[in-house]
Amino acid sequence: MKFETQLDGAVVPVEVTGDGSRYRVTLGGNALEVDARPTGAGGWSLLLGRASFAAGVSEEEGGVFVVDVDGETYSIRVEEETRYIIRTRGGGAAARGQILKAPMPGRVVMVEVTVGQAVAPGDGLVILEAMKMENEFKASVAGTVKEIRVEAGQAVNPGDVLVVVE
Amino acid sequence: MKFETQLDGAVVPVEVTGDGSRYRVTLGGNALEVDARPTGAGGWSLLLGRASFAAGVSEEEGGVFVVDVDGETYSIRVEEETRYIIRTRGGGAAARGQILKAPMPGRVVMVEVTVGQAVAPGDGLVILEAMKMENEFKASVAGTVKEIRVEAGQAVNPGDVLVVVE
Amino acid sequence: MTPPFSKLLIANRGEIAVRVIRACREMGIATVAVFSEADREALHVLLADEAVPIGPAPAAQSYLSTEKLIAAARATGAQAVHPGYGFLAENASFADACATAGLVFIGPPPAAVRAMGDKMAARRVAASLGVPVVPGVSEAVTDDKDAARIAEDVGYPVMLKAVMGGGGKGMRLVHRREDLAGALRTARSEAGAAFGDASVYIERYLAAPRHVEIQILADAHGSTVHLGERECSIQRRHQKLIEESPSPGVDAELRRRMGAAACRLAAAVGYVNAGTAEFLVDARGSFYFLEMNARLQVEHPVTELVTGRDLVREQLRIAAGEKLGYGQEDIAWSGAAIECRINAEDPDQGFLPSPGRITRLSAPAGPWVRNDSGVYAGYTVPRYYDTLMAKLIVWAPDREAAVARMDRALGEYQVGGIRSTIPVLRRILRHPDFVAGRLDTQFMERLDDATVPGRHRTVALIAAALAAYERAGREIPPAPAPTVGPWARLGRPGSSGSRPR
Amino acid sequence: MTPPFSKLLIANRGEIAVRVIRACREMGIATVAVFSEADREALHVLLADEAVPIGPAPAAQSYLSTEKLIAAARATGAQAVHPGYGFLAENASFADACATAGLVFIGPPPAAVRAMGDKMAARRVAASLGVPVVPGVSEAVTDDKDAARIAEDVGYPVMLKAVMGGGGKGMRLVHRREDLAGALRTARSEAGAAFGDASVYIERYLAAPRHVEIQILADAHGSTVHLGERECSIQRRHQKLIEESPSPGVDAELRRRMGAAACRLAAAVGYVNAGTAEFLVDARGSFYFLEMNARLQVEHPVTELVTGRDLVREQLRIAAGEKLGYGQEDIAWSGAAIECRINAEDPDQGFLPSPGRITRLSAPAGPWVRNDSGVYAGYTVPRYYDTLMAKLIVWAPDREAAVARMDRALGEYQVGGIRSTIPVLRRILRHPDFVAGRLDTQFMERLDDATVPGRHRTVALIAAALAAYERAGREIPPAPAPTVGPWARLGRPGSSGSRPR
Repeated sequence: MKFETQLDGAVVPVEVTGDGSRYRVTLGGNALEVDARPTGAGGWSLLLGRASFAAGVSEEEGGVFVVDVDGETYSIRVEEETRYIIRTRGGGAAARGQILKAPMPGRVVMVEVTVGQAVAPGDGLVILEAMKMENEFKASVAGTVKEIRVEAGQAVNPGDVLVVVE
Repeated sequence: MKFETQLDGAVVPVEVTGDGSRYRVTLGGNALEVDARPTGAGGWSLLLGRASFAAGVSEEEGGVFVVDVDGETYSIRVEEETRYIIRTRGGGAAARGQILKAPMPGRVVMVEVTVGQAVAPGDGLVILEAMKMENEFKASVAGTVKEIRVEAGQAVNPGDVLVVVE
Repeated sequence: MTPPFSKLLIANRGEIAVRVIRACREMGIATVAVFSEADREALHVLLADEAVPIGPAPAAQSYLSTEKLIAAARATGAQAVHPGYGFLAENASFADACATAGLVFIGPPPAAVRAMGDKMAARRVAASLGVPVVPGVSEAVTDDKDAARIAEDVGYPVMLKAVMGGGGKGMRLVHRREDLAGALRTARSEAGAAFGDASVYIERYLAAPRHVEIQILADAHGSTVHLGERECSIQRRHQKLIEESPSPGVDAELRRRMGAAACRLAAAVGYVNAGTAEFLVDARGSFYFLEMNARLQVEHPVTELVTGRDLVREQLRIAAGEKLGYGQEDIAWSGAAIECRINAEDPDQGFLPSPGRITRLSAPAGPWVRNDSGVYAGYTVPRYYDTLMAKLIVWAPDREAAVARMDRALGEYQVGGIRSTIPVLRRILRHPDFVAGRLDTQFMERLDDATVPGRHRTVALIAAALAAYERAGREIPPAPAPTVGPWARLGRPGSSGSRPR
Repeated sequence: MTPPFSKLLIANRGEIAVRVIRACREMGIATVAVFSEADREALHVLLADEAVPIGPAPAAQSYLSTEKLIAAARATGAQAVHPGYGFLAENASFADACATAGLVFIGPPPAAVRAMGDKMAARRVAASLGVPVVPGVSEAVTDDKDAARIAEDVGYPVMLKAVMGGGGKGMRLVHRREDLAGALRTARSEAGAAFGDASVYIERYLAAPRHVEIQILADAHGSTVHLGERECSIQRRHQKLIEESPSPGVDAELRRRMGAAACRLAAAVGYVNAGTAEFLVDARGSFYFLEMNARLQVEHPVTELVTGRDLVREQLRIAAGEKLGYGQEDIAWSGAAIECRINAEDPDQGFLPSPGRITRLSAPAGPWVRNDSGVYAGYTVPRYYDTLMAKLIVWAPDREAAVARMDRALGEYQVGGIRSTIPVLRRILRHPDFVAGRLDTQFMERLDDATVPGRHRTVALIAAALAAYERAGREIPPAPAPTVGPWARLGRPGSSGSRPR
């Protein structure tokens, strides 16, 4: 099975074959024999040759796998290759706007923009409060605020759309 | 739902009603309101009134629930009441013999009896080795060895019948 | 040992409530937890002997409700209340209310809390005792013209601070005189919102100082001792991330002088129980009193591990009226201890809070590793409270060995399902300045500039791909979005429910 | 610090392999784990830098195979081998093989291992140095008539012991002269089967002695120190369950005398590295040398916690030829430490081994609690090796506080899916004799006589019933056995798939 993995902007093709505990993983052209055993609750014991790693893998929304290994954390988007091709071709002309979603549960402290307002990258859009911390979310593109779907004081859940910039 | 619970030979009727997190548990005639929440992997947080307990519950074979609470461990057989009645009536004339089963995976070190041999309670039947320890299993009844299903050196799994005494 | 109380209520949650419960259990004191609607399954509820609901999730309606806390203590027959840190720990009115209700408040007398809660008053006490303070004014500045004159006297850059402040709110660094008026405005506004008192004062800004604090213990019979210092310079936005004891920048003589200053301050305000005097230490080893924290600190375990003294136990003994039973000459320090704060924050996204369910939790263990945690596998970290999940503390005979041990322990720590500060803590531990003990409050800015490539990218990619592969073998994936055109109908390996090879 | 080795192989498994890996990681030494087919998912494999398979599950074909271990060390470029305890730890031939292969064996020189492996020879060395031994003969008894005469001289009851013995095999207590011949027969037979040498010797039996051992460290430059004693009297069938340091039955003077005796013994046989001299101490405080264990002991952590010295680190330094760097006068003891062995055994069924999958694991934590574990949630404890899963160790300033802390920690420990010794450990901790420090090797027999009703029967019944209720709500139960007659068709609440109310 072929995947495209995305980590920090780099796209790396990875092919996995095998079964049970013995896998062959081809990564950027290099084939590796991997002895991998699930150890419960998303834990994996990996032997790459003799090198041993205990990795924790959690799946997040959107096919993102968060991997903890030796005190480091990696967020990796993994897509089956065909889907990746479809998505990137189909969405080749991806809207250049920004759909700001809540990345965590929280409460809206302030909406810093109004509909129709022009924004530049880095302009504050919304301040969300969670866990006693206020966090400002900024525009990543230049454009015009098309929609504001929340108001101050409102509780939001992860994935809720807050502001749409076109 | 009505259960019969068996702990150390005592049979206690327990009725449970309720839903989600609030239960009414009637135990030996006393009704208790219990706020119970599963905390994952068999863990339960119980509030009996204000008294708080963190219990771990594991189900074993034969409807036995092993409960860990505050450093103590209880093995409790829980049967739905009707089943209990059926079993105890149906099996009222339970055979007075003994079917010795392996309680753990291990290896037979020695069979200490032969078919047809008379045994008294406390007589050794089989020695099993597991985890570098030898463990002797003894006759719990007086009778005659009817069957021997294993031999020295053989590996056994939990529940395997070793010896039948009639 | 006869327990000093038969039953105690903990007016807090999270790891500190668990810490207090453990101390009580070891002393034979029954414990009462309180919990908001968001905390029914919190660890402190599971571990306490009794647990009392005190209302809705927002702290203002539960953990900050004096009325509900006192009612819970009365209903359960508790004799004493431990406030932990945060919430009502330094609220003199709460301490008063406890006293009125006949409950022993585990903390200093209300008068001492009040004396130390007003930062200006505390500054004046310090100055009167000959304890150095950061140059600046010892009164709130109300007039902008006065402020401008004072700032010139003190010398730019200056720091504006809230009189009733704490935790960085109402603080503003001002580099140039033309920015002063605007900074005064926002600092007053923040202070007013956060503390109900908009007063601010002006202090000279010390560039890259160390933040060093002294732990003191004072009994009700006039004995006060200090337990040495904690180095707390590793901060991000005034939030401490790593603390240690001893400080690599404090020698025995400086420890003696700072300790004596802290004890003088405590004695002057009639302080009783555990408290902490915060200081800034500049590059030349001069120290300046900042404020006194009238409570147990988050980072108290590093002091416990180098002194062998259980600070929560000492708090309870002192509050019950017992004598310390030892003097300054009995306090000895051994080895080095470091604490790392494991917060539910995503260091890759500007430390964004990361509440949610912990799907996997593997805590480090082994020799001289202590984990003071308020969470467990399967627990959902609520979005209502602060991000501190656990404190990882290690001890070793010297700092080099302690750093190595902490590095080892962080490597074993895994929190899945939500994000944590573990990766950034490990980066700090391995930074040459940290290893060398070159610590100051600007450290985190230097760290942010350092690009650190991950060492295990390939392993992570393999693990992610294997997890995706096994998942594809278990599940029929959802169909692709219908808008993407003819490709959608073409080869969809993985959709048959069996694993493609 | 420069690491003494760049890479080390651990010829062991379980918690001790994990312990050594942690020490190596903190010292900057790369680690190589070895694993049998039963141990691919064992914790030591997960934590090591490299892992090498060495064969089938039975230890004789894997962990006891000198050939495979040496091959694994060579293949990975390891420079040193740590044998842990058990397996090949006291096998002089393995130490020889390591030396031949150019590998540093982390342990004493083979000659010292051989000298101490022969219990008779060790007895003779002790006697020659003026170290008291239990009255008896210092040679194997081959002739039954000699045996009878010696037993009369020594005085009944006498103990028969295997010359090459250990772990209780080949031991027989003989109360009356008419039982001697039979006991000799079975002791010889057991000794022959267990150690390949049927020789036994006779010793006076001490009633209810304490089992106390002295930890020593000796470098290759002639320095030998002792790190005080460990009290190991809480045993069942010669298997230690709880150990502590200091011993409540040893004062500073006795510690000094026993420590000096242990150091003399070590020096006499050219001992280098960590070792332990075992003694019996009778009710009058007289001590008798039993044997020298030429390895790290399971219970080494209690010594670590009261001395602040990392024994595994010291082993590695010594093996690399480093000097101790301190003398006896630098060894100080602080507080009290206790260790409990968390074994996969069912104390309610005669300590029957309980291998299997750990479905739930909640380990205690918090102040001064150390958990040295070889298992994790989801791990399957294999049936091939010993039952030790983890060691729970606590430290406190005094024994009373340490007992209270251990009791608290055991209350937090939960192992689900298999049985553990936790409940019996807690019963021991609460026994008046244990609390008072009245310990001897007969303690467990007194405990077995004490009936201890559970304190939480009602809670346990409720929890079990709730679990059954929730399970019934989730599943269609299997039909009752078909043989029970007409009742089978009648009311079967719970079979509809929805929960009956």
